[in-house]
Amino acid sequence: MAWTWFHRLGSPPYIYALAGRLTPWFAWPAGALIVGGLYGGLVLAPPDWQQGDGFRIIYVHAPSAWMSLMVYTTMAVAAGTGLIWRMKVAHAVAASCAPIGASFTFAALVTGALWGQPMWGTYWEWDPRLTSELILLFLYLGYMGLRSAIEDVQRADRMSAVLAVVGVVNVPIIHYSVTWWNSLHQAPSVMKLAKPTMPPSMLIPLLMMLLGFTLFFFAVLLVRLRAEVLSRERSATWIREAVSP
Amino acid sequence: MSEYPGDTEGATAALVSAVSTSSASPLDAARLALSRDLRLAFRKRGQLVQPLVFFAIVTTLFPLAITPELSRLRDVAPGVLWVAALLSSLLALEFLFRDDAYDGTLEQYALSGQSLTWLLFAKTAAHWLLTGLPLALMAPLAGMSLGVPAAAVPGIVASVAVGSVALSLIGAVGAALTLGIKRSGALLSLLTLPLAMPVLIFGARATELAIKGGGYAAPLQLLGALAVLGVTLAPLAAAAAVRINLE
Amino acid sequence: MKEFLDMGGYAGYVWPSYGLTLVIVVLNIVWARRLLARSREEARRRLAMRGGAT
Amino acid sequence: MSERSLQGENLHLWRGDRHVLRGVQLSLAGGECLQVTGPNGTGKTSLLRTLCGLMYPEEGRVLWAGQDVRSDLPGFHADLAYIGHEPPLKVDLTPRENLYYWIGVRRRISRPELDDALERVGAEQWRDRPVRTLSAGQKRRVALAGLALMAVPLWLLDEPTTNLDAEGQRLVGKLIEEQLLRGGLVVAAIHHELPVPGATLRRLELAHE
Repeated sequence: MAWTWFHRLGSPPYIYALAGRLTPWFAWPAGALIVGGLYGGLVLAPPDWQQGDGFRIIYVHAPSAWMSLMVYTTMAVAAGTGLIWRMKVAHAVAASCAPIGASFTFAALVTGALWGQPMWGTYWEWDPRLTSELILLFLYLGYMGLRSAIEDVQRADRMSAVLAVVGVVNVPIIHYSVTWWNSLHQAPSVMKLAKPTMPPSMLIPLLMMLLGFTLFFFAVLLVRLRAEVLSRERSATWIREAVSP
Repeated sequence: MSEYPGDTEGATAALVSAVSTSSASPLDAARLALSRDLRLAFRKRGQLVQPLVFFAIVTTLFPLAITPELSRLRDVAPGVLWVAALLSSLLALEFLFRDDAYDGTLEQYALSGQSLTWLLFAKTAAHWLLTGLPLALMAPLAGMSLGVPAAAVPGIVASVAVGSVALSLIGAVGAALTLGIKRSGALLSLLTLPLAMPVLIFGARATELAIKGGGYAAPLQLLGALAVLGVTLAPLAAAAAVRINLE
Repeated sequence: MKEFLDMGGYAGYVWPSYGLTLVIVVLNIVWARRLLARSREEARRRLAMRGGAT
Repeated sequence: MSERSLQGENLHLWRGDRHVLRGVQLSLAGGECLQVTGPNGTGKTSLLRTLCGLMYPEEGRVLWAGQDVRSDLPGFHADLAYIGHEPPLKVDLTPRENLYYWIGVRRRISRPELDDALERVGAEQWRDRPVRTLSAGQKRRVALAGLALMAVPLWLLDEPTTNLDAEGQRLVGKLIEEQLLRGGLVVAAIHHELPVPGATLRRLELAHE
């Protein structure tokens, strides 16, 4: 049956075991890529002709910003899956995503501000990218707030799933409107990411960081997923095996 | 026992025909859901005017906080009007579904055989008629007190009227999501305001252009697009949330 | 080395950015592991309770 | 047209950590009434809400006329009336207005039809007073009028006799009896005996774990 894999993915004991086995396969490559990317970005890459060494913030800002969006999308897809197929494991994935995404959105905001000071001469500029990032942080906080306000886990799962899906529809609208708004009020931003002209010595570390952060997300997600799956389960038999020291 | 449409000795067959021939059309159902909310609102007029009074108070705060000079107020008027409108429409949201959830009306809607999405859309329409439309009519008055020229009135009315459609719809989703939660006011704002930011951006821009005497068609069309998108998606999400709440 | 740490005069912006990101990365690891430990603890407690009841 | 029947197959429902319904089986044909009994907290209300499709059982399914109700929920809902603990009435509207909106959303009703139903439950004296001024028993009577007006084959009633005096309880019995005579089905969660003839009455006893 073609659908067996799908049903197996919905089975908590299977997922719990699988997530445990897979974690190192994501964690170690993530660590290696990030260390390599850091070395490449901080040491090997030449200073930018315009921004000097200040541009090196890109190697932490861009991956954080990428995480903020990617994690939100993953969360919404998982939430939608959970809503449509009433799949508990999918809700557990969505629940695991939010704190990770929120923390990296925060990192993207602060590193963006730190980058802004030397470039713009002010920490906060109502730049469309940073403004969107700020609104995205509010979306994450709303999601987490709703989840924590509802006692019953299953109801919290389903309610927050609706919010995640509504949010993901809004993210492009928010981004578009903020860009539109910004274009009316000031000159285009100086902060340009991933210029096509970027030489390989600059680009390769950036790609390594992006991939490393992505793998890191999945590693953390898998650990959190095991916890969430465990807290949603009532069937004693497999849990006894899972938690026996 | 004549009140039963199918109440004759021969029972089942008559019952079947009675049920299948007399069910209400979706349009009737929506009309009734809407007029019920309007009637209830007019029974409790106090709650009806609260958002409007709130709107008036907030717009009064700004001259006191910034300056009484009309020429300077005129520059911030679009922002003031839109932030005030956003907050006022938020104020009325907490009650949008609360009473209905409490007295079992939502449950009966969900079990009525009619589309819950459609009935909630009707409820949201009632909410807009009771808050969005009055706000749109009041916004020019508030604008005048901020030094807005009379020529800007049509633009302000149009933009607030269209924008508040989107606000009501977004708010309906937020209100449905926070249904089962006690003291949900702050959470409701946290959920709703980020989603409402595009409306604020386009609405304030349309108002600004109207005040400056420019063509405000472009932002108004964008507002309209948001409203259309809201009409198609928001009731679906609200219905999903209400169903989960009834579980 | 000193030149590297100076980051062409941008040290005050570059290093805090890297530092904060590092902190976030580490916190994510710590939080996730703590969450897993806590829910395993919780599951064990629930099992013990149920075992005691029957 | 298939036979009118309601079946619950192996219904399991969890609420948080509680296993509320544990493999409930039931089957009911036209003209039959099922009386669901059991102490508080044994899942009577949950069973009714599961049967009408508000709650999703973790396992098992509900069949209406041989069809899984999930395959056509609106169609199933058009066939059923569910009255919960509290009569679904707006306190700021009168009984007449309440029924006009509540029932009108489901089916077309005429004014005389509506007034007849209210008269039947003894409401003609107070049908134009706001519901907030009515007693609990009077509200229950308005709900009964609504139930009759819906004209649907399946009734799911949660404690239909609460707050009613002896005459009101007889009225509930009479309404149920008529519903059964028409070939309708009734599931009632109730503490005491339903005042209907025993021949058509079946029982389901729910108990604690």
